[in-house]
Amino acid sequence: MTIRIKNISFSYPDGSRALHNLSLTIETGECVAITGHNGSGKTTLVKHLNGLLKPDNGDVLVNDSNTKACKTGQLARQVALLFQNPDDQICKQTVRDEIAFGPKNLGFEKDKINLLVEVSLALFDLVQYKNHNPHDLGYSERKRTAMASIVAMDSPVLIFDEPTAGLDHLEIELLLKVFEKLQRENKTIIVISHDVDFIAENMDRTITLANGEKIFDGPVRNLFQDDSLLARCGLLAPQMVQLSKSCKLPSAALSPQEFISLVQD
Amino acid sequence: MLFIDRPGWLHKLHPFTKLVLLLLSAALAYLTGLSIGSLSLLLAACLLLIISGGIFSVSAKMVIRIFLPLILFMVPIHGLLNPANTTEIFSFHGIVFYREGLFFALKTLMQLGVVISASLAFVFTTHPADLITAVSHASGSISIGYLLGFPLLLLESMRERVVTIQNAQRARGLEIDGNIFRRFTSLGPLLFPLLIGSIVGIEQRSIALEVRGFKIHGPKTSLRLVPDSLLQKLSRRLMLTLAVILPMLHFFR
Amino acid sequence: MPVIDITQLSYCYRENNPPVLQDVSLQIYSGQFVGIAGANNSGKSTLCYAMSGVVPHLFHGKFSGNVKINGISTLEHTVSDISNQVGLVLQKPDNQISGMRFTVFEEVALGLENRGFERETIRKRVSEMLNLMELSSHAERSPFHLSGGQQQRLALASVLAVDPPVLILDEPTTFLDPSGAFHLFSILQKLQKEGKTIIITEQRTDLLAAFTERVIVLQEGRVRKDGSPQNVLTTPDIETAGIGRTRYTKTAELAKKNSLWQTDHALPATLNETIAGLRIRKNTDDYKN
Amino acid sequence: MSFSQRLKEDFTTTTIVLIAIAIVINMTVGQVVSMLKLPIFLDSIGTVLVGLLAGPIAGGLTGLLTNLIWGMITSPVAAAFSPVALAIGVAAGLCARYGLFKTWWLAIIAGVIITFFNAVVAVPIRLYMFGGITGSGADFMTSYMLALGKDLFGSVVVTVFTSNLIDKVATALIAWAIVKALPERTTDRMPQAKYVVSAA
Repeated sequence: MTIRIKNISFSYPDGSRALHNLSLTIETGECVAITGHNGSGKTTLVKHLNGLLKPDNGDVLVNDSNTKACKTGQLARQVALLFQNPDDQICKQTVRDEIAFGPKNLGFEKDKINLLVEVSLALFDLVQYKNHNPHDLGYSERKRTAMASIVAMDSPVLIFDEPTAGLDHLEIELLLKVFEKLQRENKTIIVISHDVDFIAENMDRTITLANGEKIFDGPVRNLFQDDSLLARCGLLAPQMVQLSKSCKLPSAALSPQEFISLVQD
Repeated sequence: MLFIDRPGWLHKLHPFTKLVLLLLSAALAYLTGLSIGSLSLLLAACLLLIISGGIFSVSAKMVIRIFLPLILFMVPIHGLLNPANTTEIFSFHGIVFYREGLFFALKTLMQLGVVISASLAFVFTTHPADLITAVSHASGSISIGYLLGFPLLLLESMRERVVTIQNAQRARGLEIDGNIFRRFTSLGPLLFPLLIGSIVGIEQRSIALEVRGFKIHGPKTSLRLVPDSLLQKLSRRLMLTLAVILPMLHFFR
Repeated sequence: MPVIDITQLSYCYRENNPPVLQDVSLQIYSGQFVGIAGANNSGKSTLCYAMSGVVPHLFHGKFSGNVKINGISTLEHTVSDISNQVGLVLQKPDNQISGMRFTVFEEVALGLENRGFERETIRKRVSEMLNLMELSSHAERSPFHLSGGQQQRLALASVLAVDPPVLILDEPTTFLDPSGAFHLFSILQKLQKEGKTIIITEQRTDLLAAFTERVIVLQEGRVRKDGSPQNVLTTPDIETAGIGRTRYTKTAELAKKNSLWQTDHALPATLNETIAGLRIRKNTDDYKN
Repeated sequence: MSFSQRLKEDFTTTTIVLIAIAIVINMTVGQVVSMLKLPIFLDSIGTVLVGLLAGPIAGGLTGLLTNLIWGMITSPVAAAFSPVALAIGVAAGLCARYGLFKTWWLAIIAGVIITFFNAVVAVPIRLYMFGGITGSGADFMTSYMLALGKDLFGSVVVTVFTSNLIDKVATALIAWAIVKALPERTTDRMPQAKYVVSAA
């Protein structure tokens, strides 16, 4: 499942330019972070990956088929996209039904739906809430429900917009376990996030946007080491990078373990 | 918002003065049995109001938008089908137009013309914030200002939310086209997040209002000034009296 | 006398539900910058509500114990009265905009208008607030056209306009980006220096460690820990309470195992504490050899 | 007691915010309906919801203000029909109070009753202010009835009733479903929700 974006540009109907001449390729099984200012075009970009938006110029190829020729309904089988606010999608009266909504729309068989739902419930530690009204739960449980509903669609590519916002430490650990499982299944994970510490420790590659243009695409470390680049996209350096810099290490560490091995002789 | 920000004497009037003027013109047009001739005078007065208020071009566009469909339906339906029709005026390929129906349509359109142009003179020249301040002052209630202001302010972000919800559900495989039955079943997933989310959010919004002293008692002040004058107050009284007395004179004559 | 004095507070939202707060007693003193940490559903928001009178006045649950603000019991006063003493800022930026005013300037003025201040006083006070929150250039914009970070600072300006001595912020940074969160905290630090008491709930321990002087840990509605950030935020067992320790603490722990840590230094929670305690070469040239 | 005093005493902050939100809902739902190209308006769904959750006065106020605000931001014609919107809110509130929103099939009956209230107020406005014609698709119905030899009053009554029946029944059903789906902590705060929810 390769995603190829070729020279796409996109402007909203009101004339505001959101993406400009952007190209990139994401291969199967990659774990990619998309970073940038608010309004830099991150959300607009990921909406192109599942056909919610079609580029004005250029092409988006998902598994070699052009999104211009596909409906979002079909593309959802390939690319699942989770929006930031769970309350923008919760429409069912139990957590279980909410998670089953996506798989049902994709037309899966009943047994498969049940299996996917049960697995997702367990992954996000929601089994105890499966018959609850999602709106009776707290924000972070609703967020987990929304994430579970995307994972249950079993698509080869999963996109999460700000997955860690509003989660506590234990819930982020839970999310990391889910990411590990998805990686083992060779799924592609794309995360839009401001959480630099999370990105530094858990993502391989980052794509950085500013004013609708790609200003960086490469290993996470290279972005965080570059102060001028960080300033351009309005990011602070992760804790470990700040520590590395303060200790004047020749290259920035991304995790405590790495830091220790760098300072050891 | 229809409000147009430009200097003009109508803009400077107190919102209530313009509202009472609207009330008076509606009473005159509908309740005093004016003839076509007097109605055209009244209409001319409204036109004068709009031109001198500096809102002619915007009003003209709006009037065309409102009246074009009205005329298109009103003239043929009444001209051809009004039950009171008896006197033929002319026929066109065997379709006969009658005097009574056309006359009725003309009169209705003129009456509507008066009310709508007086309304436009109000909405184009009154900033909602001025109306809210005036209403809050007169009623002594901050709630009314909230009820008028909040919808105007929130409308845009709510419309954006509708689009976001639609995107979020389509990303989960929801189809928004197809046959009518299918489209009806898609209504729930699009409406429920919007409606339930908004209603659940009331809790937070009302807490935010309460902790800012929404219900505090005692005298209030206002940063925004809505100028009023004795002349305006007196003319409002006069116009109100006329709006009540003239229809009564007509009915009891 | 403490500014906020809570004794044996217990609360549940509905009669048969499990309690959200259990037997909470704590005192907060004037001028303190206090962080409250804990997992989701540990009772952080409810505690904020209890300290601002929202609980029990706007929720009709089961309330026992006592909350006093400057010696006045919250039970005996309305939320409006308490709002003169305590300003409350909530999690979602746009939910806090009143929706009654068309410009940022008038939005901040609302609380003052509602309390009958003179027009000139209002103008002066609002201008000060907008300066302080770095919102002056947005004074004439619609409050709904601001970014999340700006809206959160607007919410703060609006409650601060009436000059309450205590500010309570309930996870105000959840929907902000890191630079917005940092900005908010640095403004709060400024306010503390001006003498305000500040109480904030926050998931990010690096911010708590860098800015607050006292951290209270809630777990299942009870106070588990209360002390200086360095003491509280470095203990391993806060992780089971749903609080992630900073990367600095974890680095120091690893350094300790590898005897790269000065034994007389306690575990750190901030960058500077870490640098001070590490036993490593701190010069690029050293690494080139 | 003056109207504003009554507002203060009867209406909690929650009710005020509910009304304000419902007005925005009324004004945005049309966007969803037109997205799906459905033959209904649902533009009084917020009004009916307030009727169900907070009673007939709050419901009526929601309808009235919706159309007045519409008048200020789109076209003054909407404001002329504000009494109709008021009637819908009052009718919904009364139906809920008398238990007509307890089940889905009762909600359908409530929808028919709301259509009736709607017609009682809409017909005179349409007839005396607009001469029976409003410049919309429904005018075809009126002209058809006129062509069949009905008088203007009868034609307008039939037009108003038929063009609203499906819409108001759908509105009532959706409003019922929404109230059922609301979490308890929300319905607990709504003064009248018990008339709808308690039947479950």
